[in-house]
Amino acid sequence: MSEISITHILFVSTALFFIGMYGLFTRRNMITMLMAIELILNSVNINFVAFNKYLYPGKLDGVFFTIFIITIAAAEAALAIAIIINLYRSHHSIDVEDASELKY
Amino acid sequence: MSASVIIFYIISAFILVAALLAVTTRRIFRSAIFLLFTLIGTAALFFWMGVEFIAAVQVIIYVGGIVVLIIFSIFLTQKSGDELPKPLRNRSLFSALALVFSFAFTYHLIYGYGFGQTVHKPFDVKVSEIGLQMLSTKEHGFVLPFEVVSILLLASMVGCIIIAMKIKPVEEKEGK
Amino acid sequence: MSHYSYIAFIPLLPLICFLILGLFGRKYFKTFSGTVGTFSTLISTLLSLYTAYQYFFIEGKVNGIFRNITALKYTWLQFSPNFSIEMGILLDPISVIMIVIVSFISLMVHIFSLGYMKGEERFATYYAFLSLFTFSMLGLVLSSNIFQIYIFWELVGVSSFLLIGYYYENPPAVAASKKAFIVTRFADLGFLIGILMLAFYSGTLDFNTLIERLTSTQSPEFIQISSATFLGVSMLTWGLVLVFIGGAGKSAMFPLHIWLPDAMEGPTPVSALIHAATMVVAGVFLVARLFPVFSIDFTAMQIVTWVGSFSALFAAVIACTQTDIKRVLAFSTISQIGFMMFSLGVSKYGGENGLGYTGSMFHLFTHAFFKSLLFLGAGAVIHFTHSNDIKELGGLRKMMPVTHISFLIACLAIAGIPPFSGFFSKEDILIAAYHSSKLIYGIAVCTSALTAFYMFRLYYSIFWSKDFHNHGPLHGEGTLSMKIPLIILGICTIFAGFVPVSSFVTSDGAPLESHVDLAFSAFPVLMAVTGILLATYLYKTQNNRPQVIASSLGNIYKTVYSKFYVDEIYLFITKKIIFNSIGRPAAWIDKNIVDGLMNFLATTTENISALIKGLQSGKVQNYALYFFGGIVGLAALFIYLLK
Amino acid sequence: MNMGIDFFILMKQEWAVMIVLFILLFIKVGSKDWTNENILNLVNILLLLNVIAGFFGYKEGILFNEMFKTNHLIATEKNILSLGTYIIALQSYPWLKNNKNILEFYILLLSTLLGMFFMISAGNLLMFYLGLELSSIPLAALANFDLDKRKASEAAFKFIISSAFSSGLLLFGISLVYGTTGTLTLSALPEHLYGSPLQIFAFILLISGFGFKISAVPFHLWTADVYEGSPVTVTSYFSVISKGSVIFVFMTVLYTAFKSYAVTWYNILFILSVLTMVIGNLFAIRQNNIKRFLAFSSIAQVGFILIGISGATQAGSASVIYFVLIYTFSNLGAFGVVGLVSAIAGKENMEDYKAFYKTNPMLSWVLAISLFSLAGIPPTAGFFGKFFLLMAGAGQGNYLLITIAALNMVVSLYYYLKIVKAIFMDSNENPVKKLIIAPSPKLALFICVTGIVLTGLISYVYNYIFSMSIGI
Amino acid sequence: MTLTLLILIPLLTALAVLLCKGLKQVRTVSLIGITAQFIFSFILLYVYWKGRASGNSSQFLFELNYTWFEPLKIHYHIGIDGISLSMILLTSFVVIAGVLVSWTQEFLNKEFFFLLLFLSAGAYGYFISLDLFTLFFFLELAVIPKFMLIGIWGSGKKEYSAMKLALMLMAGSALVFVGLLGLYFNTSLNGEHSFDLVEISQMHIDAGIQNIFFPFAFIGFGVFSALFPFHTWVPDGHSSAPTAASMFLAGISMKLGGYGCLRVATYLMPDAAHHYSPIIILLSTVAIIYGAFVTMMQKDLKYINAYSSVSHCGFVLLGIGMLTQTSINGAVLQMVSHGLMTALFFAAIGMIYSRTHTRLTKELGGLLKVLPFISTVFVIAGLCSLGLPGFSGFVAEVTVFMGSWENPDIWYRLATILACASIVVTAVYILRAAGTAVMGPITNNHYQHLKDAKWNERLAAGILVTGIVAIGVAPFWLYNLITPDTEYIIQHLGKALTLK
Repeated sequence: MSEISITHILFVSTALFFIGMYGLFTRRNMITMLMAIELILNSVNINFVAFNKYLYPGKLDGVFFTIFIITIAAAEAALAIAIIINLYRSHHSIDVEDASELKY
Repeated sequence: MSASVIIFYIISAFILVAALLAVTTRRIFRSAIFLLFTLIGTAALFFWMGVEFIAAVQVIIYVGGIVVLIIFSIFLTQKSGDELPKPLRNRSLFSALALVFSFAFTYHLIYGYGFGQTVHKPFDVKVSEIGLQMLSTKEHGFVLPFEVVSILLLASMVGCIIIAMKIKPVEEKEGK
Repeated sequence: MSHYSYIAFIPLLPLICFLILGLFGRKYFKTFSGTVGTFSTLISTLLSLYTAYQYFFIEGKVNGIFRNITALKYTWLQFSPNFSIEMGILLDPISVIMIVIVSFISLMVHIFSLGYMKGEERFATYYAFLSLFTFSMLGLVLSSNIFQIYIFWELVGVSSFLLIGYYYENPPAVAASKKAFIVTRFADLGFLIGILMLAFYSGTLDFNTLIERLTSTQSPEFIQISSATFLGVSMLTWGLVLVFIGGAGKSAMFPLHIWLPDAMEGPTPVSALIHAATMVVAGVFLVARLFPVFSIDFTAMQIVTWVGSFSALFAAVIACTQTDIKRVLAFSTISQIGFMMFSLGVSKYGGENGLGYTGSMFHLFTHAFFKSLLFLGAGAVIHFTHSNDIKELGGLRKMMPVTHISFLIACLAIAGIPPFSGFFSKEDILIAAYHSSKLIYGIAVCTSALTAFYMFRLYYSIFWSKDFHNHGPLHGEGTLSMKIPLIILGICTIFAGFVPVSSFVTSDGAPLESHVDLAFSAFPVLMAVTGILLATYLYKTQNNRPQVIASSLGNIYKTVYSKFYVDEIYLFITKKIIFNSIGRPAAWIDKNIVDGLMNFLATTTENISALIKGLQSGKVQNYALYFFGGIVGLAALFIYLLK
Repeated sequence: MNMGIDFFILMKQEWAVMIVLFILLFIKVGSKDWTNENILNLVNILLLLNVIAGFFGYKEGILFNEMFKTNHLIATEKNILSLGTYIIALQSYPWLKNNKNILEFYILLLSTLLGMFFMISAGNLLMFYLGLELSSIPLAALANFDLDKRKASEAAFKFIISSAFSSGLLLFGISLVYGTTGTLTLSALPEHLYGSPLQIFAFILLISGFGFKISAVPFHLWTADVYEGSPVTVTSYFSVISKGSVIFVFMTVLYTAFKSYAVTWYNILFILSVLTMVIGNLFAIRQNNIKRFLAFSSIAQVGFILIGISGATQAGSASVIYFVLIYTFSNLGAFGVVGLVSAIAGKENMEDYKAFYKTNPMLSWVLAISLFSLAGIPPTAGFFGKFFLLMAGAGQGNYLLITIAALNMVVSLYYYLKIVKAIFMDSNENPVKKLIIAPSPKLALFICVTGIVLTGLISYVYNYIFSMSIGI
Repeated sequence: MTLTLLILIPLLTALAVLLCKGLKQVRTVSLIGITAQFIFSFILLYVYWKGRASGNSSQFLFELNYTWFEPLKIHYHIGIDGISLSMILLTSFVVIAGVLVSWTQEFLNKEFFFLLLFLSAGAYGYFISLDLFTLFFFLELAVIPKFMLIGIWGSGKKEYSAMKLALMLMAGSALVFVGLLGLYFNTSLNGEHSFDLVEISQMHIDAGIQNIFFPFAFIGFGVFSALFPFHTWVPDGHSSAPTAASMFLAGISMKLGGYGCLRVATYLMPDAAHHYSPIIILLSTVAIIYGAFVTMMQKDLKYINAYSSVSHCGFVLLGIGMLTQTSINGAVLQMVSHGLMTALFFAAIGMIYSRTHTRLTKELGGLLKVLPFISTVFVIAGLCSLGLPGFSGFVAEVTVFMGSWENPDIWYRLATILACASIVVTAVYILRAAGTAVMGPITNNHYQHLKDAKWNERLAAGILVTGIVAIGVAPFWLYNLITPDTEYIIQHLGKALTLK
């Protein structure tokens, strides 16, 4: 199954990365922004695993990195959601446009 | 053109389409579902690459944890089913352009770098192997990161408890 | 030279007196301070007389030539090994004769002021200033160093400023003092630059060396200075002319004369001392001091001559129309100094040709006596009548006999009637003029005729003409202290002419036997007498002839009466040009452009910061965009542009 | 490798922090309930011990196959951080006195501190990343600590989103580095970096990650909002400790792992520093909320620090560490006063500081001195710090940069003086009342002022730091 | 002879002031301290003379060289020569007068005296330091206290002026800073850079380098001594400052600039000094003339003196720019003389203002009658400023003229003549000010019962006048004090020429 050159996989991951980026830039709902971030992290995971498998199979650096990223993503998401919910309490909206009192 | 190749392309197409829908659809619930698909797709990709453990972790934590969490929070904050606010046109236009450009740019760089030569060394990631390395202090040992992450989890748990004290579900989720 | 050190006390005594009176006078001495001042001046007068005796009759003459003796010399500022400002005392005929004049007149004025200034609030201050002036003037005439003379030059300037402004509470006095100081200061600028030129080409500031180097036509310095030119004129000429400008300023030569008439705002004795006898002749003295150098530069001499003669005539004409006693006297002073100037100008160096020089010094000598006498007389009159307008005055001869007689003597002297002192001095001048140029001679004679006329016009309108209707109480003619100086000066005025000045003071120091050539002197005297007679005809008794003539002259009279509008021209230059066209724009530029620039920088910074505040829009997605943009920008820059 | 005693010695500072952390946890879960005062005092004592502990038994070494490395310099950096944390803890007294979540607050704070320690000691990109996250995720919770404040939650959200975003980019960069070099160990990187475009791109992504944490323009935009929204204590923690730690790492990473890219990153730093100084100053000029103002001023400060880093010599790194120390004192001095005013009088705008001197002379002087130190006015330490930073930068011979920096110092002086003016010269009908200050904030301010005055004049401090720091 | 005392005495006094209670203690303590300083500076003069007399011909006496920041080759290196000694004397005169003048400074007295003393400590430190870092340290040290003094105790638009002053001076020192760094990194004594003034003076720095960094240093210092067109802080600052501060500002801190221009810019970068001298002369001549004319149009006494300071400091820069020994001597003399004179002037203005509460010439008048002493002081200051013989101003200006004239180039001489011309304008504005403010009839009846100067004011004025006259009547002692040291500078410049 190694006819697939790694660059193809990288294409997927990069595309995923930028799709996530797009979501982050355009989505006005905070939770969806969070989802976008998850996409970004996923793309990075793909990168790590791919590099590890195809280029440096010797050590499991990439794989472990992926594991840790996933864990941290979970923690981050949890905290983010906590914050969002708290913000929802005060703002009664999770539209990011409404959370722009601090400026200039 | 072996089967795996086709599978690969199918998976990746699935991933990308699902991702695109996830960030564009106007119904938040759907976008959550599409996110779910994307994550599953990624898991599938991991399977395809033969790192079953990662795939498993992906499924357990992302699908079982994060997406559920997200859906809960959607329940909490959204009257379900109503449309999401329209993204600001200028910004989406601009960022779309910027991102397409920079995607081209990045991929051009990656392509230009030429990761041609793939090493045909057997790549076996047995779960036991991972478990051992995870807790070994020796060569290839990852005990220190493991500890650090545990503290991180602890801290973020505490943080969630503080912030979202009144909302039991979030707290429970983080509990495990 | 140590046995000369007593000379130092001649200027120093007044200085000490000034310090004492200035610091403690108001508190501790009060009226007594007059005595202190007078006493110190008396001593320095005696000292200077002794010096004169020593110099002229014992030490001064070496094989028939009066030499320059540098009595004392202290280095004051050592710019470079052979270039330094020294404080020294230079004895030569003119300086010696000057110290005598200065200290003597000053003594007279001190005495006179005892009465005149009695009861003044700032009596002590007055005497302090007088002493300061005396000190500076003596220092000036004794200077051995061209820079030292500049220093004292400034000091006399300021003391005259202080004394003119003595009545600081009445604005005209303040204005006059300012005017005097600024005009002379302007002239001194020329002096200073002149000094710089002469000094740097001759490589010294010391008079003797300087003169010696610049007169010996083959000395390198001389060749250098006369070869170097600026605007086609040799540096020597530049230097001398500039120095002369300084002199002209002090001596109120046209066109720098405007300050002197106004200076009459000061107390009358002060005018007698400063603006008649001593300070105003400093210019003449300066030219005389540098005479050897002047005499070899034709252009400079011409300028001296013409400025002098023109001022003489010009002032005399104006004097005929003025009605303020002191102003008349002021203009006559100008014209007399004009005499001295041009007689220097027409003079040559050495021998018979040096007669002009001698005459000038002689006239300076005699003029000191009769002019101060006139002023003191006028002072007495003003003190007596509280008025100095000849229209109000008249018929005072009975009421103040002493003043009357002395005034008459002085008038005769200044008119040049033999045997009064003025006659002799003017005689020499006229001869010198005659030998040099007929035109100058003509001017001179006319001037002396005019002098006779306006002096007697003054005399008659004060002491004859109508009777004086006194308003307010009249205390007698004045205290003894006021009379004595009048008498002494009167006597001097009569006999000063017989002093054989020409055998002491000559351009080259070699004595010159004086001679009175009756045939020559007949004509000028005749002119003078006609002047007197005309005055008698017009003014002896009250009549309307003057008005008739005045009205027949019409505008000419008006022009002359308003001093040819010179003051107005000056006013125009200062107000319109200097203030409005230079000062105001400069101030504007400073406020709006230079300072504006600084403020502009500040405001622009603030504006920019207000402009870019949109960056911090508060929308987290924009932040992310900028963030990403930054990365892309850097990447593009460093991957493609900066290979 | 012998995981014996030195396993404890080398990680002594981490152990110390962890011990404190667990003590607090036990108190939390323990049944006995403590009064706030006791807890606060206990915490302060513990932190003091932690600081002191840091100064004993330096040892150089590597653990966990280069995942953890330490040496004298790193230990010193950690000491600076824990000292700063201690001061902040002292200062937070009046704010936390009536708060019911003190323990949680400190648990979060200390876990971030721990994260920074690991980050500083990281010999490996994985550890670095973990440390970074550990030091930033709990901070989001801290930023939100005033739960009922709208601004606080907004700030927290902005922070967590942007930090997630930036760490996403950072990770992408790291993955590319990994992909192109095949190693995550910093010390192994140089021989694999041969300047291919992709590597440079990855490198720039990494720099952006750093830039985000030290809030260098254009990666700074979150800073002001988060600083303004968060509680003062947290703000000061943000601006001093978390920023300082990343600066240390940034410098070491540039000097060691990426030394082969010296030219590239010099130019990048040049651009970034100019942008940072100028933008920071321009924004600081027009601020009214004093926390926000301090945020921008601290951004401008980063610009100067970047110049110091760009010096790339021993003197350069020494000056940077030295400056961070001074900056800790100065900024904490300023924040200390601001925090007191906002905690006791509840005022955070510049107008409120008008005629502050009438009522609180001592506090005014402390604030003024701190501001002068930030502005780099002698004889405060700030002067020496700035001077040495720019001096280090000038070593590269780029006097354009130095001139710009020098002129920026003038601009910055302007807004610092604006506050001084408000305090001393302006009049105000209702100025801040006389504040009654608890001993521990007093102590904190005292430490700051002493630090500001002595750190500069006593050359020992600089020489000491110089002796152990290393250039490129 | 430890020079550090010069810094320590005022510093300790300042700290002692902080411990005092109430105006009485504060002022007594500070007066004691400052008097000690005053006496000390004279002892210093005496010892210096003794040292020179005993044939000690080293460039600087009482040197102390203590390594401060070893790795950066920064030393605490101090020592004095004639120039710095004269500056020190000037400072001690002005400061003691300042303390006396602000004797009744009730409002926030402690802070006031503290800042004043602190400021003076900075000035002393500046004048004795031979290490560029230390020099710069003290240069900037002096800025903020001025800001505070003006902003807190000032009058008029004080905040604006204070801010302007602080910013412009800081901008100046920023330029200086760049210049110094440039010097530092281009000196190499066997591979090591140096901040040491003496060491640098012995190295040869490439002319190109000098031409780059000279403008930074010179303009930077120039801002301090009102180099046109960077003088605009002077009028505002001086006029808003409280009396003592204005005295200090005009009397000393403007001299910091002149001293720096001479000591650092000109002495250490001789080639560049030659290269830029025409520009310097141009600017300073403009400053002299233009300053004088602007002064002529001012209505406010303090503004008059401030602008006249611009004009007078022009002479300092002119003297430096002319690069002849006499002119440089003149510049130093002018610094000292202007310091004393302007301090006296401000003192007098302050005394008048404190009584009449106005500084507008047209509102004043006839003060000579009610305030004879103060008015006399005022007039003396005026006469000194218009260069009357017997006062220091004359000596200084004349020396500058002489020195400038030594420069044979026609344009230089033209500049000299223009500079000379300014003395007339000076006379005009001084006499106008004196004439309207002091002389004339009393304009305002409230002035009838004003009290004349008190003992402290008399003492202050007395001290300053003594200084002025001591230089004016017998300049040679000061002149001979500084000549040997300007000699060094001249040799340096000469070497630069020969190397060309």
